[in-house]
Amino acid sequence: MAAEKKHAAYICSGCGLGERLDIDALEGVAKKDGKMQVVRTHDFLCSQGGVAMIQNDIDNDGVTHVAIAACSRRAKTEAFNFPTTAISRGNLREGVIWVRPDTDEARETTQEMAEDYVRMACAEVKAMTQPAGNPNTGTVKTLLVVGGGMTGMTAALEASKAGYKVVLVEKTGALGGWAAKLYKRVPTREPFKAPQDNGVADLVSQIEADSNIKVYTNATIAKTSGAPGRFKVDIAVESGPTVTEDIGAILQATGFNLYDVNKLPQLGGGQANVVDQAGLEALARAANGGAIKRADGKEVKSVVFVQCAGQRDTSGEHLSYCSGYCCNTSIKQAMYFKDNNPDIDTVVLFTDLRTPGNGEDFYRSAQNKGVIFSKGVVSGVTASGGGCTVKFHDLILDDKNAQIDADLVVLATGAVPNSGVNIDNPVDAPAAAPAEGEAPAAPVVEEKPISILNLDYRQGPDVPQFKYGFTDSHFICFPYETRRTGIYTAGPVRRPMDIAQAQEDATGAAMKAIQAMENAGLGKAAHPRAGDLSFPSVRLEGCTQCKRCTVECPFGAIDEDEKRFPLFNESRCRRCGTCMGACPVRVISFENYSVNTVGAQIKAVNIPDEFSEKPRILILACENDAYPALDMAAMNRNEYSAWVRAIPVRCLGSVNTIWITDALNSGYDGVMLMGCKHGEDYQCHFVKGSELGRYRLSKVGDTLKGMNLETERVFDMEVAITDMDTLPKKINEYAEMIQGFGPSPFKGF
Amino acid sequence: MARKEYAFYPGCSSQKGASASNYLTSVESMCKTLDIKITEIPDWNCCGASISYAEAGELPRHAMNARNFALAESNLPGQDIVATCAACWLGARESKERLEHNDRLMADTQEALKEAGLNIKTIPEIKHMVEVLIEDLGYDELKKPVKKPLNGMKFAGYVGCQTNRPFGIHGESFENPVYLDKLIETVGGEATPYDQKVTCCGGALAFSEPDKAQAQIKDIIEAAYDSGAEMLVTPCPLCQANTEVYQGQINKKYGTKFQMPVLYYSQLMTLAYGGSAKEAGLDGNVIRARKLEEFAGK
Amino acid sequence: MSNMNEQMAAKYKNNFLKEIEEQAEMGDWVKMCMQCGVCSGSCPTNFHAGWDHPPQEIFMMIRAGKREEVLTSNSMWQCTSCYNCYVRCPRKVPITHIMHGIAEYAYRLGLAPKMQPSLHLSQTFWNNATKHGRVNEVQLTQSLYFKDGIGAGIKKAMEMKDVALGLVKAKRLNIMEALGGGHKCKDVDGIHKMLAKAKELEAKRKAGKAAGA
Amino acid sequence: MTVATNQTILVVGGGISGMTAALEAAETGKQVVLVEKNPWLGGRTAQLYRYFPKMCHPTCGLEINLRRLKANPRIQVYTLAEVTGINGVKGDYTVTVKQTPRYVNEKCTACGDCAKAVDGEIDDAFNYNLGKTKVAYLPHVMSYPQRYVLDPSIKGTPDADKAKAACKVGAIDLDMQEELLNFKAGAIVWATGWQPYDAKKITPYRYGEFANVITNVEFERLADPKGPTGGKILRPSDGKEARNVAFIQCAGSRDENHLRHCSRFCCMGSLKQTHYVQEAYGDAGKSTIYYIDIRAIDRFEDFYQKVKANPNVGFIKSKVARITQDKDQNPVLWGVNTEGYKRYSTPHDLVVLAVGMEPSVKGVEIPAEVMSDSSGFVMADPANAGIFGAGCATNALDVNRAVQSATAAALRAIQVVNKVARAEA
Repeated sequence: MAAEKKHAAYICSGCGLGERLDIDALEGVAKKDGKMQVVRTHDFLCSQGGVAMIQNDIDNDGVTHVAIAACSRRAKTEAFNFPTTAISRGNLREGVIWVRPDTDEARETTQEMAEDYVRMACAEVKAMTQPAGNPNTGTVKTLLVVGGGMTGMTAALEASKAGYKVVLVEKTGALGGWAAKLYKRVPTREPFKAPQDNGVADLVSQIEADSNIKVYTNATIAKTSGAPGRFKVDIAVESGPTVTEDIGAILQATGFNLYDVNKLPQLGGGQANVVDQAGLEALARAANGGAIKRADGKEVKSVVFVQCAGQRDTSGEHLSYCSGYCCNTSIKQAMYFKDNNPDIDTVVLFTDLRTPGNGEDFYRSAQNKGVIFSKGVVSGVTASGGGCTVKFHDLILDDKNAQIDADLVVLATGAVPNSGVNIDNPVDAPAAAPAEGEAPAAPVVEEKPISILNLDYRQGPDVPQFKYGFTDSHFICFPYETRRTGIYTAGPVRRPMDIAQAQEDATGAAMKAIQAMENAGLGKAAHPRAGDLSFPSVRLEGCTQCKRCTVECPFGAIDEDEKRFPLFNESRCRRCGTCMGACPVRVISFENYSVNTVGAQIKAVNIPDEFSEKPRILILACENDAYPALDMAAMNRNEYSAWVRAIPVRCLGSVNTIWITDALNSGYDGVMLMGCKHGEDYQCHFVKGSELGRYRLSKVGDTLKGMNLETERVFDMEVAITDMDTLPKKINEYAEMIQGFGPSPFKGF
Repeated sequence: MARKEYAFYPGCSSQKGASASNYLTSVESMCKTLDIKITEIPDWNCCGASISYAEAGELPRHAMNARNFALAESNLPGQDIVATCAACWLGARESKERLEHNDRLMADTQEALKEAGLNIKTIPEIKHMVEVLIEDLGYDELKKPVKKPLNGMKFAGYVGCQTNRPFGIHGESFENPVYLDKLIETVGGEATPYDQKVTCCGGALAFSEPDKAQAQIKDIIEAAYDSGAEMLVTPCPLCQANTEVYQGQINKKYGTKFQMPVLYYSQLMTLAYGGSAKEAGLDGNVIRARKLEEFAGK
Repeated sequence: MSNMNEQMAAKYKNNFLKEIEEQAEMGDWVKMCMQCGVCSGSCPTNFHAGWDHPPQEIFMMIRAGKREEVLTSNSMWQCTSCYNCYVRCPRKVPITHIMHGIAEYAYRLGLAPKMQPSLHLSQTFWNNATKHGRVNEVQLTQSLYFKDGIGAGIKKAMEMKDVALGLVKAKRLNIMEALGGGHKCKDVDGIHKMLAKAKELEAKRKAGKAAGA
Repeated sequence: MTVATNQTILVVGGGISGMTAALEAAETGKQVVLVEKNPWLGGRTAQLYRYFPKMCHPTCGLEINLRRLKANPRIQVYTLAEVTGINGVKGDYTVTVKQTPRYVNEKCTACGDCAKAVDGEIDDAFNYNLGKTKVAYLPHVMSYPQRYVLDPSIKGTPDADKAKAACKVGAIDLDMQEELLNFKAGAIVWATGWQPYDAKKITPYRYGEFANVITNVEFERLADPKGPTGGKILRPSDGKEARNVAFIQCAGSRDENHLRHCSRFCCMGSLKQTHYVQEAYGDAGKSTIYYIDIRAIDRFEDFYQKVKANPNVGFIKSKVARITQDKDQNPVLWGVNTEGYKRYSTPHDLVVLAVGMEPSVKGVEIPAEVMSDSSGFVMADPANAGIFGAGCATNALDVNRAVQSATAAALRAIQVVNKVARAEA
């Protein structure tokens, strides 16, 4: 980066800009108001010639800051790519001529719009510096995997295969987790006809042979501090000293426990001849291919499997979700009996049989082996004559009093994630379940959930949970989106899943963890602003220790130091700017995105006097959905009011109220805030950003009242990326309303 | 030496003097024109049809078909078996499939055949006459001999069940087979589209459950009339009989005025090839096809 | 007959599914049904009159061990052999044959409904066809009309008179057949021996399976 | 342009799985070549109106992925390109790619003047041919590369000259020829996705004969404001509002006459689409789902329960036997509700077939190196462990699971090229 700044503006006259706008006037504006040292125009700026012209000024003329007044920042990104130079984009095409009619009466206002966007681009770039990257990075490339089950072992091996060191921590005495309890597992390859080896022994031996992988058994995480690339993790080893490991990223694979069968007395939970799926696996392992015997030693001649036991429950008493794997598991377990002796009666009672993908072949194979499937709702399981009687409503034969006698009943009780403390709502945290080693049917001791990672983060010791204690991402396109940078969860703790999916998931999560380590080392941001080198800096001398930033950061990136000042962990930061928006004293900023870069644009807009009847409306639009929607409205040539001036923001959460009060004070007639949906089905790519932003801005009403302005002048709008047709209408309606209010009394002050 | 030779299995209803004798008549004329030689399998026996399932059981039914296979194989070596009756064709084909895929069944069958002094080496191919026409000859060959195209006449091609399901003709769709329409068009007629083309005529239930069968037959004839057809065309003696002979009773029961002649494809072809009403077996139609009789007279 | 029913019931204890698998033609396919119901919806008689139990329900009843209800049911006898169910079944279950098979087994056990018309037709047809090796259509028709006794027979014959006359006019009904003339196979004797053997072997095979049960 | 070396990862297919695999690898510092046969990226997800269970818009995620792509110099994208051959071994493949001409070069600014100038129209593939588009067109509003496309049929027509004349930046080049490109790659991710099962093959449902029997993917376009009806749910035969819609599950799936496997996404897909009917017509909109089993797996169960609670949505456990058409062209569904033998023959305004998922590679010539199972899904081949399947090319998956699969595939590819790197180091 050149020592001294040199600002240049480049104005394009292509794509009809030249025909629609007075380019010379724009040039004048850039020079006079924008105070650019260099101003050039080009009739096809994104062409090789245009780009070469800019590159030449950078290389030979010492230009450090470039304002490009042409098309949207979303267009021609390959052409306008100058890595070492600070760039701003004045959106004259999608922002002006494509949303304005090509008429004589519109010409003046359209030109004004364009001139303002040139002023704004100049003002913004002058307030920017090109990010140099985060100096405070850690370069540790060791992956911590918590949990030694199928998911954890797979993650460890996959990471090792890519050349990374792994520390694997398992709380029990042996690796294997749930899968190790299985006699066999559901098949994973064609012909999907018979159960196959559970595969644990193979993975364990691979891990033992792998010099990249260090295993701690009978061990738990006592403390996790630091950030991606520089975690310090204390590992408490049973009957041994606590060890501290340097860790780059963390993968939590702490699995699940079966829903407590004892909570289902009406289905026979607790009866001697009623087991859950783990119980049946234990019996099958004991039989090892021979006749399966009950606990009392009696050979099982008839068995009934009850699906969805305590699952898909609408009463609110049990699990409301489906655990996904249980149908295939019951099919597999029924085969244990049929493969040993085809004459054993095996009945599966289900309401919807769920065997997706090739599971259908497995289902078919079970039918072929004589397993009987019956659609029915079980009303009760009672002990009778040395066995059980299962009463159910046969939905096909519409027989409410159907019943079957069986030596053994297996309840498919489903999975409860082992995800630690619910930091958002500790009271409804899932009950801690028995340790892996314990007998599966053993009653669960209700106790306060135990933290798994013991993060020393300001915002709590474990990763935030999504639903029902699962730590899944809320994003369909981004299943590995996480609210704790560099910490990923995989397997049944993230979402109910079977072993095959868990192994796939483990590999995916390992990918993300490796990526997080690599990028942390380079000071680059993680998703969704992947590669962003900017990072928040704080002027501590101005800080009032109000703690808003540390509380609001959606990613728990900010702790407090011993002097109670905010302590930023840049490599945990996702660059959303929520802290910047939250800061009442405006001491937090990014090099290329700050209170000033936006504030300067707001101030740069030329505010006509109250007699000119030309209102000015500020739009602060989320760059993820709202700004693209405005762009696409323009591509469809959906026109909207000439009064608006739009500024993209990283997230509604980054909007500092000072921008709004400044705008109103400087004579804007209204402010539209366009952000993503929040609430249960939030769309905000920074999870809580839009929600926090909105909460903050809801307070602006009082300020407006204080200024004697209609509260409607500030309009908070939820915008989806598909609103390209409705958005312009809404803008125009709003503009009309503002005109109705008459000009802001603050003009000209 | 004819261009094609087949071991012919007429089946009980299509033999001389039987309920579908006119089918046989027309088939013979048609084959003569097309230079196809069909030689009746000596001393052939009943195929058992579908309906015999209850009394016959499984093996006896296969034995009956097997006997025909053995007779064909020994007396007409190397010739495919061709049947004109859909039920006979289906019954025989099913037996062939089961025997070829079930050694135990085959062994038992051979043992039974021994009682009749017969045995099977390889079971010949079993074809329906329609397969011979469109698969072995092809529509173009069938068009060549057409002297008097049935211009301007509208027929509803009634495929029914057993030439269509489960085996099908020429791999055609079960829901909308078109071979019959194509045959109609080949001889210059117009095939009218209607949605009861593959509806079941009730089959044997025409005897045992006449009400149910006649309800289905009514749907078929009605749809044929709605489509503008003047006549129905079928490839199956039982379909032909059911859709033809009960029209009177249906009229009584439902107050309809059905009077639709039901022809065999072979009758149309014989006429188009210039055959006489007699050669086409038109005298065998209970509901006389006057229009065709006049046409044949010209 | 009925004691054969008891024997079988006893041999197979409560395992009706296994009994059907071993004793009814194609019975071993019953277990493959996934209760989608496409067969029931495809059956032509279903929509005109309805059944006591459509095929997929029959299969479920078999699995539920409803032996008496299934074997005495009128349903299987409604099959027209149209094969719609068979070609549409997503599990390729040969439903048509299973229906026939269950009906045949019910008849074998003496549980089929008394004077079930399709059963009677089946008996009459087969006996007629095998007597001389080929069907004697006139005698077949006669015996069908007179199944309910002379009076009913005459009545029915009157109803059908037009049909019959039409056929006679069209030379499609050969009066000679009534007098025992008409179509015959030469080796009727061989055919009878063959069928006797076939019946014997089939009985042996099925008994063998039952013994194994 | 960076030159591909054998440390490069080739990703075949630019749908959400391919884009994900490419981005995850590139954001971990790897060189990636991304090859897509359409003129645009995004694949079938871009053609969906909403996602289950959030009812959010796929284009939202597409925008983020495109921004990641634009910001990442390590990825080279080739559209209108198909892999025709793979030679070599794990760690050192040479891949041949057929590049078909777009007739529009990189100068294009997507101003749209060419489309304004031409008159000719072609079927709009992006809308599953439900509508028409100009012969010079931008496939959809988020097309990337953001460049217009000329349909080959324009060549030699007056439209060709009109388009050329209308373009002020000289972006139109009708002399472009098909090219064969060669790339070196160390590992290959095969993410060629899926295609809807051909509904014509399910003959009892008369798709293609009855205008008002359509498929689930087509219904997405009907519901989408950017679709052929502007988001109105109108039936094809007469443009009448389709207020009474039937959804037939397992149309082709779970069926040995068609697809043996369960396609997994279709139950949730139809449950989602009942929301479209509700959205369009409120309580006047009725949906009926004909199903064998409702497979709303894991936490999606909530979604099912919500739809079930909607009095405007009915559920019938039945595989529909056949469809006929009444005088008003209403499709009539025939079958039996198997829960207690209830017969039905019910007319609906519109029938949506929830057709299953078939791998795109099925029936298409794919390089022998890519192993697939009997259903045509790509399998990991231990013998040739440098080629990895991703997303729906490997299994019937919903979007969420496809992305997981693609992320995993990226690591498997990285394992190979890292070994190469270490070997060279």
